[in-house]
Amino acid sequence: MKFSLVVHSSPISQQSAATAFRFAKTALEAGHEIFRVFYYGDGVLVANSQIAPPQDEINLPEMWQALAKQYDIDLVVCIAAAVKRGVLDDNEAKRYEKDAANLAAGFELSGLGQLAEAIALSDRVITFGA
Amino acid sequence: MKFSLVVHSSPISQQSAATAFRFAKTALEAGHEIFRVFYYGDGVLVANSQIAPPQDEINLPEMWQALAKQYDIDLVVCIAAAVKRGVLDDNEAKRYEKDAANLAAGFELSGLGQLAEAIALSDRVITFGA
Amino acid sequence: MTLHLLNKSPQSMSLYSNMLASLSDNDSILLIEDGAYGALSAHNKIFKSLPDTVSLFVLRADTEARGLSERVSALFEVIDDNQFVELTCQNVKVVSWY
Amino acid sequence: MTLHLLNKSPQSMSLYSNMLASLSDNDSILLIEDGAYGALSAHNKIFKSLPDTVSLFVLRADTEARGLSERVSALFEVIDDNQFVELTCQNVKVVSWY
Amino acid sequence: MSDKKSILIINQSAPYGSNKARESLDVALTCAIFEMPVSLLFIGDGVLQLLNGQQPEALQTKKHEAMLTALPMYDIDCLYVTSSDLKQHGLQSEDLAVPVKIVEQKQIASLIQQHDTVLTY
Amino acid sequence: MSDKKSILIINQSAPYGSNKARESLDVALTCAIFEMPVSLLFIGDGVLQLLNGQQPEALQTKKHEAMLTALPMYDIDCLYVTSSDLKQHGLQSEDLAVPVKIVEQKQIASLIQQHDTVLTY
Repeated sequence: MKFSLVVHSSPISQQSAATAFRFAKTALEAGHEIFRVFYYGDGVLVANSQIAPPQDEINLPEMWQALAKQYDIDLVVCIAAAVKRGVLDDNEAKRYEKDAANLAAGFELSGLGQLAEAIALSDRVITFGA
Repeated sequence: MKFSLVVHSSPISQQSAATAFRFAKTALEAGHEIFRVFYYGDGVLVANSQIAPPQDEINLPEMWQALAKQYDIDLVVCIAAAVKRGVLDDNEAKRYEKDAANLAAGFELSGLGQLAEAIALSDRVITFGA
Repeated sequence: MTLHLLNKSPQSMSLYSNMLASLSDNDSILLIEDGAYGALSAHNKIFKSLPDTVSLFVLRADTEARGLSERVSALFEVIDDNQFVELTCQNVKVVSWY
Repeated sequence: MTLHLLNKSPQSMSLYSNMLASLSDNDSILLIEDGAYGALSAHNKIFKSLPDTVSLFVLRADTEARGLSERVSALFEVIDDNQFVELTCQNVKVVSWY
Repeated sequence: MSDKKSILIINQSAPYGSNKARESLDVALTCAIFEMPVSLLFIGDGVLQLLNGQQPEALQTKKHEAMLTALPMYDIDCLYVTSSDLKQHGLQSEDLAVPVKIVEQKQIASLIQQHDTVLTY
Repeated sequence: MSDKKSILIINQSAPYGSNKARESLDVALTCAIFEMPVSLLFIGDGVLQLLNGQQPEALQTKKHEAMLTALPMYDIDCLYVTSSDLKQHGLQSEDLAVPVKIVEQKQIASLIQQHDTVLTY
């Protein structure tokens, strides 16, 4: 089965962002495909490379990065939602005259069209919201 | 009257962060004092210098910076909440081995003790939550 | 004398019932943000059993934004941001329900 | 056949009533996160009027975290993450209520 | 795109208090641009998005009503509202900023069945 | 600090689903460290924080129950719960992880009156 996930929730403030990760990992280990994870709204914060979670707490940015590497998943961060919330790649950092990019490795900024495409090309789209 | 405000809400996702600003501005213009604004939870995102709101939308980081400058208000960002959410000053950036600080000018990272002190020293403490 | 600030629509029933259970005589309620929808006449029943000593307010910026200007129940006084600040002075503490 | 995912406690009454109004025969409900509290027996009445064809599930990780392991109503089947994935395959679409 | 899946977007959030209502319209417009058929269903507090006479100038934010009136330009003209949710807030069709189809609550299930993908906001 | 104001923290949130419950305890501990008298009131879904038998290992998050049992070490021992909210979830005092004072809903107003500052989570 080909899944895409939409993650609306902050990786820090709501459990829902962690549930999305557990779902993705379980589905992949069961042999399913994750076509794309689309981070929207406060969900985009997971791609802020400045995040430093306490040692003894869940580190969703790193967990998604490792999972994406192992299974070659597309981690797409909504560009409009990200720019508003201060998550910038090199292009956007330049465009908005900020000192440095802070998009974490493994994530990609792109438009809502990537969500439309994910809906079109996946068997199931599952929203994790808060 | 000496006020302190506690802002729990994201400057992007919830109106409540904007209400807090309107309250502060109105109170100051009426001659009251704002002893401290304490940003907690998702409220800390207002201090991310990477934020680039669309031109035609409200820009709360800049608005707070200008207000704090004009009236000399203490804008304190909860350090534990900020570090988890990727808002770092120079010290924290160094401690967590991140490339650069991204705490916006005019804001200061500090501990929850600053909230306790604000409660102790203010006539009114008003929470803006979401 | 406490000012109760509430910022969610009446859909958050338990938030409203917790607030109502927390009122003392001479307290005030100010509905802000999505709380402004609570000032629609259709929701009058929420506030009907309150004693006369409890005052009900709703914030003008929020009623205007939401298209409620002509739709606010007579139970409520519509106040501006300055009066919001004054209310927080007149009451000895402020409790936020969100 | 639709799987309805719900992640809030029964305090969000209108979320539950919207979900219940959206059910077709043979749909399934899976309570996750704070939704797991909906599986406490005290909340059975929410689900009582459902047809027998609607199946009720609750996620194990969430019942365990919240101290609900011994407190889940018999109306619900407790499932693990693998079964969660299977449910999303068996149903043709998934609607999230949050 | 290999497929034209139909999308139902269920709106349960009031405008302004959070940005969920805005996000849902941004998704609706994008899917429409990709020529996917989009229907919008407003239930619960979602019906409050449709109220006419919105004047959000003091909030320095975009007028939600104006975004809704732009939907037909993107060929989004299937807007559904439940009568019970209008009634709950004491609203009638004259109170609404855009033309909508008023449906009974029991028709929500058929709307979900008739669309390929359901998104909620 | 020039003043020892008493603080009432009203908890309305369940644990784990959001981090409000955690944030409230962090504030409670800090105020206690600054020698401000702190009382905690659990209402609505807040009472669910107190349930015993929590095992959040699969969520990779701290056990909320353990944080609650640490409160007396910080001289926070005024925990209040409303009987109606316990009853709503079918809970009794045996279900709770820590000793609490069970109060009637109408006593909430007096608790607010008795404290200098009220915070809500």
